[in-house]
Amino acid sequence: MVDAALRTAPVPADPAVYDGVTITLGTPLERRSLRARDAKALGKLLGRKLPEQIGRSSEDVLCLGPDEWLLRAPAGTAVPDGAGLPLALVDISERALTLVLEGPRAIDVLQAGCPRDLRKLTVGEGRRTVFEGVEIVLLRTGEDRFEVDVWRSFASWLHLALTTAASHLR
Amino acid sequence: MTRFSAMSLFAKALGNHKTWPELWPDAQPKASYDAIIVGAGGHGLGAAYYLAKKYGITNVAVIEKGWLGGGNTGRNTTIVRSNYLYDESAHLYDHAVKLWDGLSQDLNFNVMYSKRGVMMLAHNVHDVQSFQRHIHANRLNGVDNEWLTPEQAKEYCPPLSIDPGARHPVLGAALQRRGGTARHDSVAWGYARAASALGVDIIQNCAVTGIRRGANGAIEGVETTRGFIASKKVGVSAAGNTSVVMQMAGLDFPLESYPLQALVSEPIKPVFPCVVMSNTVHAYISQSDKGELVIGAGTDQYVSYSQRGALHIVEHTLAAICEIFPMFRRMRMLRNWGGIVDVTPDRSPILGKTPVPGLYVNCGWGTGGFKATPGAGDLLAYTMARDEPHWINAPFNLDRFRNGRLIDEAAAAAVAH
Amino acid sequence: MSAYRLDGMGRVNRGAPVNFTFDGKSYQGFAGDSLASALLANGVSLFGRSFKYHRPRGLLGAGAEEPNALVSVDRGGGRYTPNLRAPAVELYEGLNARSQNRWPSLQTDFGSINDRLGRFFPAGFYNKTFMWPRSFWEKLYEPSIRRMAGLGDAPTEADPDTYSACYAYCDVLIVGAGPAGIDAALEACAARKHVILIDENDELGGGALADPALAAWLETSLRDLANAPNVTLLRRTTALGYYHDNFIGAVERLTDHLAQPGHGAREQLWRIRAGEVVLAQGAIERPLVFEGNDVPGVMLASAARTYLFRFGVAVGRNVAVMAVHDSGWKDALAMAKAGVRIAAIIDLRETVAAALVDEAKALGIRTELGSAVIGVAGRQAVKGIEVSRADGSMRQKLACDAVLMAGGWTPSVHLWSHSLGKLAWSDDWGAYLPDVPNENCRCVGACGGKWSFGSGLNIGALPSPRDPATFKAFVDFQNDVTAKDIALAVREGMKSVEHIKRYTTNGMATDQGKTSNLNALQLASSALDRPVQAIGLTTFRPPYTPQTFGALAGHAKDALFQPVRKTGIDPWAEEHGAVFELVAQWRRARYFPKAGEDMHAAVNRECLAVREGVGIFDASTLGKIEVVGPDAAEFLNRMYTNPWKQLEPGRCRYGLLLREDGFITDDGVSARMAPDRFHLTTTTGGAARVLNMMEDYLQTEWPDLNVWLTSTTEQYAVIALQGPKARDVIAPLVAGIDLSPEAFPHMAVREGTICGVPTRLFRVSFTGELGFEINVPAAYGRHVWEAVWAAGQAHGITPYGTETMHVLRAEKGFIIVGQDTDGTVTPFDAGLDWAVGKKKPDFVGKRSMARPDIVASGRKQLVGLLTDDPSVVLEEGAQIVLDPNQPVPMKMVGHVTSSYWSATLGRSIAMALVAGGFDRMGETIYVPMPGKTLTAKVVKPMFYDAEGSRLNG
Amino acid sequence: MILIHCPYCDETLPELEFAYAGEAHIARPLDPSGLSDEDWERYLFIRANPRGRHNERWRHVHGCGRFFNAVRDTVTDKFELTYKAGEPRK
Repeated sequence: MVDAALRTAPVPADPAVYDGVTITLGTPLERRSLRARDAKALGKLLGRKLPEQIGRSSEDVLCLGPDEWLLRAPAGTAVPDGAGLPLALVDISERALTLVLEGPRAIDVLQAGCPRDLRKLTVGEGRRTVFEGVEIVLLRTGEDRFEVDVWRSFASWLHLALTTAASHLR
Repeated sequence: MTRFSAMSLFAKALGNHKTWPELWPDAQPKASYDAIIVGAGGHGLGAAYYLAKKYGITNVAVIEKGWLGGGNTGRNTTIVRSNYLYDESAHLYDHAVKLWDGLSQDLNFNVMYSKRGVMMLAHNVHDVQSFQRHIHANRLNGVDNEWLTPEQAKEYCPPLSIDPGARHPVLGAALQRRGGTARHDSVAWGYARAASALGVDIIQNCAVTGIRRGANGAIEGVETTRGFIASKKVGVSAAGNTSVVMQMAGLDFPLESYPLQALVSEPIKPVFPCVVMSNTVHAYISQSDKGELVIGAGTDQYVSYSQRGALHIVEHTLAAICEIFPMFRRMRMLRNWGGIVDVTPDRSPILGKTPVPGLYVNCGWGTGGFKATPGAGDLLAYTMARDEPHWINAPFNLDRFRNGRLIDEAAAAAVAH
Repeated sequence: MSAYRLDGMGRVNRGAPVNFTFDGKSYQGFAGDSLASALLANGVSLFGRSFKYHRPRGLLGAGAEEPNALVSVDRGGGRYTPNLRAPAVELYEGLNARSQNRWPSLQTDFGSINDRLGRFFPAGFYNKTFMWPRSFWEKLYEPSIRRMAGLGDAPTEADPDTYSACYAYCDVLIVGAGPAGIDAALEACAARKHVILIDENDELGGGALADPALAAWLETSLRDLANAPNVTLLRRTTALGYYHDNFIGAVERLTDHLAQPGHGAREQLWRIRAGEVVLAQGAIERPLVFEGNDVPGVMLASAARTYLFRFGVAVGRNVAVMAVHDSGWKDALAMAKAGVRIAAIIDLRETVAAALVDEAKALGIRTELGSAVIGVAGRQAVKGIEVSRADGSMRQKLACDAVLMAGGWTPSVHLWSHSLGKLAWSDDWGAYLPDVPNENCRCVGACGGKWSFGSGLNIGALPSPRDPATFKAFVDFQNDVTAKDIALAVREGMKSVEHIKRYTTNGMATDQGKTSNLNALQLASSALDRPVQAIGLTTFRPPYTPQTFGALAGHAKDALFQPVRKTGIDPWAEEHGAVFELVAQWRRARYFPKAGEDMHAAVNRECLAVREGVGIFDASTLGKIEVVGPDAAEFLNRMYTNPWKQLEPGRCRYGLLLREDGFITDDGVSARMAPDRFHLTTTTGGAARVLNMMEDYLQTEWPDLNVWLTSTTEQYAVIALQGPKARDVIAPLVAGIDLSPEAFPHMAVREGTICGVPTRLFRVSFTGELGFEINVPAAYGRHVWEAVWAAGQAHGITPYGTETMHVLRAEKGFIIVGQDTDGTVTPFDAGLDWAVGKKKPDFVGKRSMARPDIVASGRKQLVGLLTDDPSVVLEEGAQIVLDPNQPVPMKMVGHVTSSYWSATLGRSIAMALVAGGFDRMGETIYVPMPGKTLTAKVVKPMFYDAEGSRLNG
Repeated sequence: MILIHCPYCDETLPELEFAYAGEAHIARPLDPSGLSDEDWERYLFIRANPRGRHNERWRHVHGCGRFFNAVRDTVTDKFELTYKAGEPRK
């Protein structure tokens, strides 16, 4: 595994702290786009049980679509490439980075630009959605904790948008 | 027709304006006409006027399902320009601009045509290349269009921000000085008045419910909510509703209808001397003679006849306007409305004959029909009178979608790669 | 204490005086005052000038309906707002308000000459004149018309404030916090629903604020709601529009009422999705139409009531009331009991409910039934009125200093109508009421017609013994639309209400007809002699009241307007002085000037560096798509013009993508990483479009294929290393890959590591030189870039940008989709027939290329151009003709698509689309420019190393 | 901003997550080369564009990513139903 000290990220490493919410750059993850018609076969290959309902997650795997899952595992986790099988595993570890929002007002900051009803996103669930037109994958990892995966080149914009929304909290 | 002038106004004023005649009498449908125009917008009324004035066909009816000028004519942002890229488009729109000039005198009705200049902003290297191509082509076509530096652009339009640090900095602009705006309602009313003075029947609240064709397939007339009206020539100029009308004649068309929104601000004292358009940030703006900032928004993404747009379209449009004109951020939106625009696959209009003998069509103007009003009217009239297209509208035929000779201005301005 | 402020009345805080200025004059009011109530309390009755005639105007109303009292408020530093309604401006310490549309002053306005000449400016006058002499229109007529128009002055500075936005969901949204709205909120709250209750005023309560009897109920109700966890109360929040599927836009004003705006957002846009919408917007009283009804001091009875009971301000010391509706009597009686002297109550009706008449008599109020006000004395303030019987008899003058109008009530059905809810005419109300809903929505209280103000008459104008064509009785106060204008419009053939509105501009002012539409309808109805229902109603348009562009734009300001996408290497380019250009959403380094270099010099240097040594280029923005699955090759074979099935793993191929209409939409080099895995590249701007197009075909047309698409654009940083020394530079850094030309030929791909980072190393070239494209995980892009940069120092490595990339590829005749093609160019037009699989039975776009016009001769074809004068660089976009001497309009045969100075060749080069270009090799074409005509020879678009020996070095 | 029911997610969601994709059930001909110019034009360009009931395609582009079909009234903009790609015209 490559020396993590050589990494660069487009958003500040220091947490942005506001009254009611803290916004932090998440740690690097092993990300894979998992695609297959047959969830069982894919699960078997990965040695994980895949959630079958869109939005549900288990064992670091989030179901994003009828034939699409997102693996978000600790960096360094070994993942097969599924060569030759009727499925697709693609390394997207560095395509996105994670912004973590924590605090009682985290949901308000996200609702500033996300048109979904976030009260309906229960702990453990996640969805692909948008924030003011920028695509994100949003996971609710706690009552007051959310993780936002956003493509690298949009991260600085999203970070500014979220911190601005946080600064507007009343 | 009572001639309009300062003198007649003065004279009528002394009589407390009690003796003004109707601008256009409300006609009852006759059994038959030499020609029928479906749709009493500026285009349709213009066609009727030119049929009577230039081509000697005065036994004409314009039938309108609602009130005249109530469609896109009365809902658009009234921009007039002709600095199009392709020869076909440049000739088409410049034909209209030539008629705009002097239209008030021709109609004896002031349509408030204001040659304020239309300035199109270039925000990136590709825009610059694309605009240069337009300017060179326009020059050789005899259409005025000139390049302005950012500083010249700001001088021409002081509210413009040319901050090089902007998200979409202004790298320059293409200016057509002959371009401008006109009072949309006045255009419809002016044509209606002048046309009926020449004998044209204007029949409002009369919806077409069917199109009758004879054994040979040729047009025999139209069924309407007020009975059958016979005519061997029917010209359809129904904008967003063209598909529906054409299907009555058994024709499927390469058209889709989308909601388009526009809005105005509260009126303020003169601050905006021209028209500014930006395709990159999707906004266009001018100031009306009432003092309102007139702003065009984008279309919604889905086919609809609801004339009802979404709020997020307005959000994006006003964000764009404020980005280019930061001083307007505290201005307030007064009124926001929607229209239905009919769009062809190449975003250029269809103007000419149809496979049905005696049936003519003028449609597919998308978001840009107002500027063509006099030209489209004249060319539809010519095509109906001669039963053959004028050389200017000949390229805008239906066949191009079969043979591939598309006129795709938008594609020519394709996004940079 | 001014004589107009009554002790012990109203809700203002007498303990908190507030100083403010109006037209430079200092006044004092109280916390809780509006600008309108505070000025009234100071005896000010003149607030503004009308739009057209510049007539002196006072307050008509006490709320959103106000058409007359518009002011500009300037807080300094760009915080300037025109056209604010005085009743809606909250007083704060230091408020600085100005009247509008007058010169030199509000009291003496030269513009009022228009009023004297008013008869020459009837509705639509501008259509009838200003046409001769023609030349005067642009120079004189139009500018003067425009100078007259407009109300407040335009802003001149950028707005320093920020704005905020949010989405909100609730079970029940209630618009309007009057008694009906509050009741609805309490009910929904008790049902455990999540409720949002919004009201445009600074205080919740609506009509209850002007009704002392409800004060106690209001206090407890609001306390209960405020304490309920499931209720959100929003004050100073205007529901501006009602959109599809119970989506309501609303704007909350956060700082305009504060003496110190502070740093927070000025306004917040609320985008609310509600399960049910309850509209409780109340009703607006109608003015009466009679001569002099616009003199300052003539106002709505309900407004006077509000000023008295909410603000403790009497609108006059001797007040006359002109009513055709019971509510006028009730307001008059309430005010009389509160100590305001009522000079008389005049009512057009011969009989009025005995209870009202008796109470009036008991209070010693003079009553005139079957009578009407036919004139008002005074110009800038009411001095008295003239009254006569309905038939014009018994004319008498009456002294008073204010006239209250009670013309009945118009339910506020604006939002209901936005939602496309149906309306039905009510003779009781003389107005339209909500009928069949189109959304899950109901109206309560007055706006639903479920409230009684008593009964009254529905009339267009009061009777007058004078000829209605000879005097001004105002219908739309702000736009100066009079009863005779409506009559004129009808006379001139305007029969549809929309025509009448547009011809007279009735209802088009900043109040959008809140007080004028119904009166205009009644007038049109009698002029046309048709029932009101038969005339129709103008459509209600959002917003309910004007809302700022800033609030509607929400967060999207400055850096938040739209994302600028940057690569991981972008900061390095910035540190090294790159000049950037914006391409699609990205910003890319265009060139890297050294001190004193312009773009031309920098690009020349960069080009030569690549040709002679080695250059480094950030290609990370190129779109990338990973295509994986057993049917990957089959899928690409159907999408692209050329064959893919036989491509060996480890090899690359140029792919050309068409739209189904046969025109080029994208291109790029793609590699087969494994039998079932491809690494596609697309253009920078095309990435999203191409992926969406491929998903569309895959999901919709070929769902049977076992292949999946994943965007990997941002997974990889891409470092292009180009030039004869490229291999020497990376050799020491690469592990696990044999870089020798034999083992790693042109158009091949290998996997290994570079400075310890895993890489997909492409041997490809967009420059015609030996080249590599180093793909590494994006987070390590900058690290690898700097390592290569360091290793390259010994070889004179040079960073280059998009401009140099463009020149180098043009020297080789490589196209840029979107520059050398424009969406109307086929592969054959572009000379790319070699990239079209002849044997393939089908691929996207193939059939369209067989259409008559596409196979016809004379199509524009991509060729090279060499100017006869090698020092002349043609302008990109310049048009090409065959006969330079023909008159305008000229016959153009094409245009220059790419044109550069080639430092390598020491001359200019160009590419162009020219009609029948392939058959014109060697011909001279002409490029007419302003003042001169340039000449060039048509050549093959290949200017350098035609045999490609350098590629394979 | 309309609400759209995604038949794959089985959720009713704001339009901003979706992309309109034109008229539905216009299948790409199996053998385009065998088509006349008229038939090819019909496939490429001719659209029903009805005033009323419209079969159309949407993509839940910022969600599950799937294209699906819908029946919507183009006058009221109200959806009658949405259904998965591949299901017969409804």
